[in-house]
Amino acid sequence: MKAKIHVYLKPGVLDPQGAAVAGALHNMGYDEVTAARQGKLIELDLTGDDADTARKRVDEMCSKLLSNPVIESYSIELE
Amino acid sequence: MKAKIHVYLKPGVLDPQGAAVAGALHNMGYDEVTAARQGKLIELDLTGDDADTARKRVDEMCSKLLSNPVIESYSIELE
Amino acid sequence: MTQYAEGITAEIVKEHGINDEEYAVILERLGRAPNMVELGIFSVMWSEHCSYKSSRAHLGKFPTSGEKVIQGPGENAGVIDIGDGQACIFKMESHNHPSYIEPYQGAATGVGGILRDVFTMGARPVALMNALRFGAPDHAKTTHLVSGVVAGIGGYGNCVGVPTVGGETNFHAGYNGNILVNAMAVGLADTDNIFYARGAEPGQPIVYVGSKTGRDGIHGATMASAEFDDQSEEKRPTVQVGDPFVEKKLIEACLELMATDAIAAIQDMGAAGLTSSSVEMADKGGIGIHLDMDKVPQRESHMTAYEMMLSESQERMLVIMKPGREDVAYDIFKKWELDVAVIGETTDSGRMVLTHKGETVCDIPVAPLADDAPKYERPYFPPEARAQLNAKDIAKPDHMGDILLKLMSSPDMASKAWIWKQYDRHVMADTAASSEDPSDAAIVRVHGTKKALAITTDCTPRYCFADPYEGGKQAVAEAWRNLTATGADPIAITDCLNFGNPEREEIMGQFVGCIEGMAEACDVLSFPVVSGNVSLYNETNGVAIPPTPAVGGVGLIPDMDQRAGFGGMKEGNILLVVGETNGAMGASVYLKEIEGREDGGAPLVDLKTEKLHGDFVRGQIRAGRLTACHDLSDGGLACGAADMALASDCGIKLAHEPESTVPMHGFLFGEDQARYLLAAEKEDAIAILQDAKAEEVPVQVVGLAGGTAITVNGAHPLELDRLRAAWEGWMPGLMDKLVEAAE
Amino acid sequence: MKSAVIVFPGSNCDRDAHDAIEKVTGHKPAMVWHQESDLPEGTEFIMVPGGFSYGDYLRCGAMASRSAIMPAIVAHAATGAPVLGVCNGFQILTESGLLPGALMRNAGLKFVCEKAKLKVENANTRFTSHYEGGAELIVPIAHHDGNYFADADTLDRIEGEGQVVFRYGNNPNGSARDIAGITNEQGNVMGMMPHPERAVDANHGGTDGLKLFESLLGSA
Ligand SMILES: Nc1ncnc2c1ncn2[C@@H]1O[C@H](COP(=O)(O)OP(=O)(O)O)[C@@H](O)[C@H]1O
Ligand SMILES: [Mg+2]
Repeated sequence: MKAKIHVYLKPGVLDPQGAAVAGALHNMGYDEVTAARQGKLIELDLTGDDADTARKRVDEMCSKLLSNPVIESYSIELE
Repeated sequence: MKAKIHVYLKPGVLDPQGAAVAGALHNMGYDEVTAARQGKLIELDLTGDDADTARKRVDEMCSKLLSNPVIESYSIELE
Repeated sequence: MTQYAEGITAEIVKEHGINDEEYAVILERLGRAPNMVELGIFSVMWSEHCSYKSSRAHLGKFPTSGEKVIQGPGENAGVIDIGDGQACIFKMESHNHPSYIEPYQGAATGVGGILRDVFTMGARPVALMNALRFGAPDHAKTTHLVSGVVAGIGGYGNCVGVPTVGGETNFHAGYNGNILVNAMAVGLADTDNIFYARGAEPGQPIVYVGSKTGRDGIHGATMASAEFDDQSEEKRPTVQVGDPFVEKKLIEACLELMATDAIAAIQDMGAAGLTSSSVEMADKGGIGIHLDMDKVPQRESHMTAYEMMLSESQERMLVIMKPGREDVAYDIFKKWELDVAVIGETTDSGRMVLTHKGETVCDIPVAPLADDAPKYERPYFPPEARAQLNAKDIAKPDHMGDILLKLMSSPDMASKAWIWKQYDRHVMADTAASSEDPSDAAIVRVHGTKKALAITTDCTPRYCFADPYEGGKQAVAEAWRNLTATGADPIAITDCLNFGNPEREEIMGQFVGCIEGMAEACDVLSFPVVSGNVSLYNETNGVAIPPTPAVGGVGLIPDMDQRAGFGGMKEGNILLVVGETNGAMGASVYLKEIEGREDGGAPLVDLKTEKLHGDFVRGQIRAGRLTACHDLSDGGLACGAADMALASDCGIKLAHEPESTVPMHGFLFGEDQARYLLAAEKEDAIAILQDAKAEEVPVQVVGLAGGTAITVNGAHPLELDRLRAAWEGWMPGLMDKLVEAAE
Repeated sequence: MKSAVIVFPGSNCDRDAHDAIEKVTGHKPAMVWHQESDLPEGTEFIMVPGGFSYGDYLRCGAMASRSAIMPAIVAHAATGAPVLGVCNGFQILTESGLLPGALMRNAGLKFVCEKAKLKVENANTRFTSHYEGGAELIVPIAHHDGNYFADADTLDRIEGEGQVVFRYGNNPNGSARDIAGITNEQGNVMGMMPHPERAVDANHGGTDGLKLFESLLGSA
């Protein structure tokens, strides 16, 4: 099984990387970009085939390691 | 409109981040994880509502700025 | 004899960079046609990068031995004796092509590679330097390349925790299509615990440690030796990615292993990875080698023996252990969470035998791979001599302050703080002077002692282009001078010889000229070459880079309390110039920036004078007579004075004698060699002048410290605030134009 | 005072921390490997040094804060004993929840190494008692992720409680309210981005970090 985890900054947390991306795109003439945010995508390959267990375990990995609750949220997709 | 861009390392390119994440998860007892990869997720807010134009422009942004064609690939999703 | 083995064609042989004569030698040596794996192995071992086939004939001209030399060229790095049972181990290397293709990873892996050369020998790396050459500031690619290279050097060095303490940066259109990224690493070891690639005997286990092998950089070695053309973009996937975290663990684990007595020989996997590391150890030990490719730690599935042997995956080492001691390595490398595997053993066959999936995939004698590698005496002709150019031949400008401002904010002279602020310069807590400090060389304390290493990198490509022989001499002399100006005893150099295509006679002429000039300087200054690297084929579409023999010099400061910098000048100090000023203007910064010309001969370097003046200055430093000391080079006296004024936050009143035969602009901006600018209290200045007279060293009073501006004969003022803003502002101004996303 | 320096595989200021502590106390601190689960008997002061504990992959300090030794450090802090995290150590302490807030990528996005101007905001902590309140110091910084973030309520609270110990004179990384170093509520755990251990010797170009160790450890 594969888990795709999307980790992104919580609303209200300053995102220096996103701001730099937006700024750079503007400088290049892409004026249609009104905002940019940058997050992480973590893909895990997992053994086992019980989706419920996998989701529970991956959720745990996210809260214990893969995201920092002070600044980040996450979402999980299983494939 | 929103564009979600996923930038990931080309297959075969060393992914030190992914390897370190897999190692840490193992140390924490998550033995079901056989591999981890880490990529970037960039979200853009866009004005305009022509999806074709948007896709073409975002594709251009990806190849010119948002990804490094030497080692990375990308995919685009429009919402 | 069949000409080609199954599946191999003339085309494939050619793609491996092996020409007809070379292929004929292989056929003769093997007594049969090589298979694909064997061809690949010959290809990398006989590439310019590994075999030095164009350069070996001339590298022998360097003096390489001396009282303090423990190991000269031929091992992973050079080793010098710094007393008290301690040794300094150092080397410089290029990563030019990879950095042009992928600046971040190219530069980062360059740093990783040079660090491995140094800790392979048992040294703890203590300092990094970088010598960078970029294209014209306004060239389309320049800012992108600067940004990526600097981030890559910092990204790697900062993470492994070795301070990047200094370097040099030039911009010139001659590097538009071929930037130069030369990195130098310096380490410390005990003289009785140095490790070599030689020393293996038959019957010893071969242990692979570090990262897994992937398909990275296959053909990297041949790529580094091939000329660039418009199709180079296609070679992109061969660039490797570095992992400084693994390197850090590898350093610690190797040093831990080296503290045991379990190692017979050790070699890092650099260019041509497993191939060159195993062949070199086999060759130096005069033995054979058997590797079981199934045991090689692999990152990807279905790797072929060819791929594994040619892979340039980073952060890997090969260790030949004493029999029965494998466990020692396993314990240490497991603790550091690194891969470790016994992948073969040494034999007495003198052959390199590889097995994979039950088959023998390679069986060739070791000797021809290493010793019998082709060696070329390439034809060359020296470039036409250029006439000297003196300030007298050049129109005198109106306002010297304006000229000085322009020079100090020109690309080569402006502050490089934008670069070095991205480097951790203080980690390890032994840095006493780095890029930010007013010191002609970086100074790194020998941990726990009052001794310090002085380290510099130098080369003036303008001079080498004008006159390879004088330019080569000058590069070595300037390195020697920079070390001297801190109070250090210069000991030895490493070098990185960056040139164009050696198959062109004029390029080969530059190469030979530079080497002969360097060799003479090394000889007269007792400053031998202990390690180095050659990078040829630095050309794009037939246009070669300016000849750039970068020199990395190392010296020793016996007592940290007896050293000098150029930031201590005080109001009322007398300024003195050691050495004669004649107004040499050929190939000078003044000529380029003010007159827009790059002609004229390089300034002449008289090595005996160089030595006399340097020894004099060092004596004055040790006598504690100087408040500031700076060697004079690019931009002459005025630019040296400007450096001193900015660093000391004190103005300088320069005095040019109107009846002098040297015109004012020659006095201020001439680049005559063997000169130093000293600042001293009045009584000390008198003593210096007396000593100078006794020792027949020309020393001239040129001005007085004071005020908030630099003036000449009370006129031509340049306020320090204005100067500082321009000097500091140039590079941020350039880089702010860059549009780039975050990593 | 018995001290311990925690060593992660990518720590690179561990030796510097060791030497600074030894210089001030005259005693060598124990070097404790991250895979240990106990601290040496009698440990009083713990220093979590700078570096790139796990390559700083994922998030700086994230993986280190989940390592085997961490529960022992948390338990030790709970007894009120002093714990100091410098640079990566600060990141590890915020990641482990011992200190509030988070350290994000520098606002300028680049790694910054410079001799930073600092102001002592609170000289009434066990880490700063030898300084004068409001003293200006020069202490080197070297980091890529030193941009201190916390939500407005947290910031107000830590300001109000005197938990902000050091502020930058010239904000190098975008930190909220110029914050360079903070303590926990109890005042026994401190994190700071600048490296006091790189300013304890005249050859470092300054000794402004010395008093921090002296406050904490007393002179030898
Ligand atoms: N690429 C670089 N990396 C680190 N430091 C650099 C680099 N380029 C220049 N510097 C630093 O900037 C200062 C001035 O350099 P340079 O003009 O070459 O000195 P000089 O000509 O006096 O030898 C030196 O301290 C040098 O170490
Ligand atoms: Mg110089």
